Amino acid sequence: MNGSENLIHTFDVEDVRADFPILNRKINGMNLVYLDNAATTQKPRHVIDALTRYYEETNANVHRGVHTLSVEATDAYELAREKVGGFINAPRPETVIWTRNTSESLNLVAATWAEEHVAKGDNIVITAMEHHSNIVPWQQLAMKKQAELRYIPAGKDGLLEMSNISKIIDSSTKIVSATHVSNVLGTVNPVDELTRRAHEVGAVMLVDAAQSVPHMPVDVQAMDVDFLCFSAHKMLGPTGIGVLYGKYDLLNDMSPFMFGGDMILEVTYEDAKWNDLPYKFEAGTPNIADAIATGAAVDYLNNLGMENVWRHEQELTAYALEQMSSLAGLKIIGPKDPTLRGGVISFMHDSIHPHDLGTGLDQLGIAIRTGHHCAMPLVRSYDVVAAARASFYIYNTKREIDELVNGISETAGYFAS
Amino acid sequence: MNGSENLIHTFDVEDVRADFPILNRKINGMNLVYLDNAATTQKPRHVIDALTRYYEETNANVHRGVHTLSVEATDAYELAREKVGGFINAPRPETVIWTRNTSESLNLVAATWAEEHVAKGDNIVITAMEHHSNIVPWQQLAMKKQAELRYIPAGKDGLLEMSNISKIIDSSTKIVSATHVSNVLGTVNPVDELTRRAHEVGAVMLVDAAQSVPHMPVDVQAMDVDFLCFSAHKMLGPTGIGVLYGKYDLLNDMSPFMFGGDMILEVTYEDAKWNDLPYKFEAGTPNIADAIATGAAVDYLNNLGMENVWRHEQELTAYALEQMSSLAGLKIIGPKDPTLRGGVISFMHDSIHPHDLGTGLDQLGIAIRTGHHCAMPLVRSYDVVAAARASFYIYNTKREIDELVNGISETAGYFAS
Amino acid sequence: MMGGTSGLGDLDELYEAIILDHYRSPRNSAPVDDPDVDLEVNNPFCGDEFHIQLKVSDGSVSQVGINGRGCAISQASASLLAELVEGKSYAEVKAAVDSVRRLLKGEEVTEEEQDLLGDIEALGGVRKFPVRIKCALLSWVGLDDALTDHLKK
Amino acid sequence: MMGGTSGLGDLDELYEAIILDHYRSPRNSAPVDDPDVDLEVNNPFCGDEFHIQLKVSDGSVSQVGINGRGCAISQASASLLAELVEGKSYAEVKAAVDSVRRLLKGEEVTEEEQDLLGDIEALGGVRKFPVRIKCALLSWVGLDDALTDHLKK
Ligand SMILES: Cc1ncc(COP(=O)(O)O)c(C=O)c1O
Ligand SMILES: Cc1ncc(COP(=O)(O)O)c(C=O)c1O
Repeated sequence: MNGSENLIHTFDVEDVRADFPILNRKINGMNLVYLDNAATTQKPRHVIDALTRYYEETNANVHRGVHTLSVEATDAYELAREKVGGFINAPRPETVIWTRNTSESLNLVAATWAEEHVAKGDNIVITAMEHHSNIVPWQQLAMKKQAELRYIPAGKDGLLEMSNISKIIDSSTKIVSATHVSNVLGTVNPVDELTRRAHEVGAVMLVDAAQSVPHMPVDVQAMDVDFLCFSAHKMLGPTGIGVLYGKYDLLNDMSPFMFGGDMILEVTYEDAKWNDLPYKFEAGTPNIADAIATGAAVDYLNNLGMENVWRHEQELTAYALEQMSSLAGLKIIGPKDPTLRGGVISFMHDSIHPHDLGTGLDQLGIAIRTGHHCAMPLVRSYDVVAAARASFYIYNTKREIDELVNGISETAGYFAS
Repeated sequence: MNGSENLIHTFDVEDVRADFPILNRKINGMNLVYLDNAATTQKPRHVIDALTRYYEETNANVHRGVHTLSVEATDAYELAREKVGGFINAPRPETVIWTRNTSESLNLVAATWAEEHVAKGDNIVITAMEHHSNIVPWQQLAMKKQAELRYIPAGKDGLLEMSNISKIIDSSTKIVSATHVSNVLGTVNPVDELTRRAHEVGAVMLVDAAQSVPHMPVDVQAMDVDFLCFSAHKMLGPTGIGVLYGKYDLLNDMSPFMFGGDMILEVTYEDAKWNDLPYKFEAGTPNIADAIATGAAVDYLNNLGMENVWRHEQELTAYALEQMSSLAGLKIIGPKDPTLRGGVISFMHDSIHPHDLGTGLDQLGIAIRTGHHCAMPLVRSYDVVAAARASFYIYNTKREIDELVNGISETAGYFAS
Repeated sequence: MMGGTSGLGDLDELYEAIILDHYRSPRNSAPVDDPDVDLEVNNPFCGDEFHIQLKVSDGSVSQVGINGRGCAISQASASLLAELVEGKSYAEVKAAVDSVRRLLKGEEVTEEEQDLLGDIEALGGVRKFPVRIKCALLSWVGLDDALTDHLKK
Repeated sequence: MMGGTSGLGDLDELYEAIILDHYRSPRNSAPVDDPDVDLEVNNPFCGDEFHIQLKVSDGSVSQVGINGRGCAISQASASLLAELVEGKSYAEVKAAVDSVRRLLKGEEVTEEEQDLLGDIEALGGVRKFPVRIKCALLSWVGLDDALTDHLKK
């Protein structure tokens, strides 16, 4: 953010809420308070309509079709790619590969780039606060290649311990893969510093942006990352579609991930030639409708302004941390300073198991997530096996945070009585 | 079909057409005549509504969520799996794995089961009429493993040459992978015979059912196939979702394909344990909405009755073959006998390139596909590099076939004059 | 205030008084010396973990010790289990596991079985909270597997 | 009847008389003996394949031979290309390729360029049929690459 701060328009949350049909739902007779946004976000009418319109007016298979519907579908599909590319400031649309979700994007890089570049004795560096999807592909690859998997540790303050990174990331490091924002602690990680260090030793830098691209301005060129992964369903878009961004030359040199359909230029009974980027990585009929709807999600977010989205969540997070810390028996994990974190707050209660708390809050219409949040090693490092998590997005309000806080104390009261 | 033939209700095509909003579209001022169904089918209101309803009322991430929306979403997602399982008579719902499309299903089997079971000197058998997605994964695997890729040849009559299969499929064969219905020739292949022979030599049998499951009753238990692959978008369902069916014990013994999210039971910093079927093969947030909409597509088809769907297409195909064979200069490839084929007709015109024909027909609102249909080696074996293809589905009528036939002769007239 | 005001009222169906009592004061939680059956059961998704120990002799369970951590439902269920199985024959334990499974799935349970289950019937409230069924079943399924294993030896 | 009745009328915009003429009677299709530039271009998606041969001397194209198979647009375009480049200098050919690219993309083309292109302007109808642009460009892009390669030698 720069000096023109006061020129930036912010949005009216009530207007935003009116765009989300699901917010009219009653849960156990109560208004829905949806605080499970780190798992998946809700969808505005604009995105739902994009899907409906596609299927009602344009649906056809893309590429190579000579008929009007196919041409229109192809144009819409490729326009969506351009929109997503613009959203993260990708230098060219071909660097945006559609996948199913963040997990597939990560697996793709592990199975192609890393499969070819990581050898015995090399190491792969991740952090102690990764989602399983950014741990297990690397564990498996490391075992297969007899490479080492190294973790950048996280302190009890919820921050990465950066002091040792020049020892952890060394001349045998081939790839550094780190989450931009932790889905458990909310921590915003210093990925720029990691990227600089990775490049210093000639390693590539992958950023798991599943929890950042939806919430803050992200510029892949400014960050200079080599790969970036995220999911549409966590940013107002549909389920079933995600993105892998990669630098052009890297992607261009990589082997394909899957074979068939659009990724092929030419086939004989003996052999095949690959198509150009981005198609080389898109085997078979793509998820056309959901790509187009993802373009609509990006339009919606651009219209709000990502600076504003981020500011809104920062405000909510600061307010929530303040209100929640007044609750007896509640322990919040992750950074205390709200400016160091995104809108994700994980917590434990002295005397209520997260599961019981989740059931109690659900009775009040409040949706939070409980469990290990697909980050078992991290959650266990806090000596618990499960935590409760509230996570915010553009349609959440301070009033809803008040309801959460009241709900926690009511539920605590129920079990204490 | 059995003796109760005359008890089977058939459906009213005009009623069916009324369920498909896109059929109201004008293309270049003319009514849309959609004959590109082998590429992808159109979607009925019922399926579009299932998507809308999901996003408006139920959307949440599935599994492990304790709140109401998550429970409802999980139930709907798993109910859709049961519906699809029932549709192909899978013995249990866990044998139905959600993928992105047929191509991914095929790649999954090649990258896991075949990767582990095919060794140097073994062979893999496919047919000369496979889609690229069922050729290239096997070519690549064969190269990597120094295994042999064998083709069951196809005759000029458009039928597989079965006389030699006991030599082609031999004791070194590990897997036989064949398309049930050819997307170019329309041929319905004798997969039962192939399955018997494959099992005789201890090989597994995979059926690419992309062009059969949408069009005819398919019973995986009666067929006794080991794997079966298909795409929702070719059977009234949304883009971005497909199915891999596999026998329980085979799937259970296979390694995972991708890592992360739901496919994991337990992770430590050192290692991971896999979840049970079907989740072992579903990494990351699944395509929840499209799975549910696929369930709606299955409901729609069940309501029509797959026997009726098949009969409708057989009638159209017989009629089209008859009408088209009266056109001068037109050559139809594939079996002459309409009872040996599904509703896919590929053809070439003496004096018009398929591309020009496609553009001409598009001017008349008629959507056909032109090109190599992702089956280059097969199309080339007819000494052409491209063909035109008309393919039918439940909403097509004889009147539309008349329009196609008139359109071809008008376009021919245009270029001849 | 036991679910007094507001929307928490329905919680009473899940957390019956008996459940909360067992949750707060688990029965038979002391470790068993030199156990014949000794197993860990867990549900990594919710983080429930229990350690089940049995001493068995002459075809019946003579001593039980169960402890661990988990939500109110899984803890209460484990405690109810510990209370029930002590002194029961293998056949009776197997029958009880079967009855509990059917109870939780909402299937029919005979009057005779109800008598056998006693307080355990309180777990039936979980039927209205389907995600919690796994919590209630965890220790029962574990016990079943452990006994089956033990009998094979 | 040249697009007389019905919906085919608009086809005339794509298939102008000049295009159909070149399609039916391709120019310079005879093979070139001992060519200096000899290449195959193809678009596997539509199955268009052309064989382009050039004899060059003193910085200009002295002889051209193009033949192959493809749709009316790609064939006419190749024939128009063959007609244009004969006798032209490398620089003129390069400039023509550039003009054609811009013409097909709907960008501005100067009057001077129009004069140079002559009949080729008839290809401009393809702009209303975006999927066919690749057909029209195929031989031009191939020629461009081939000349660039040749000049490097
Ligand atoms: C026989 C056959 N196999 C495989 C495929 C690939 O299907 P998808 O593009 O949905 O992966 C197709 C579709 O074109 C097909 O017709
Ligand atoms: C940081 C992070 N990485 C990866 C993922 C996996 O995303 P998906 O489930 O969409 O593949 C998630 C989502 O839970 C996440 O929060």
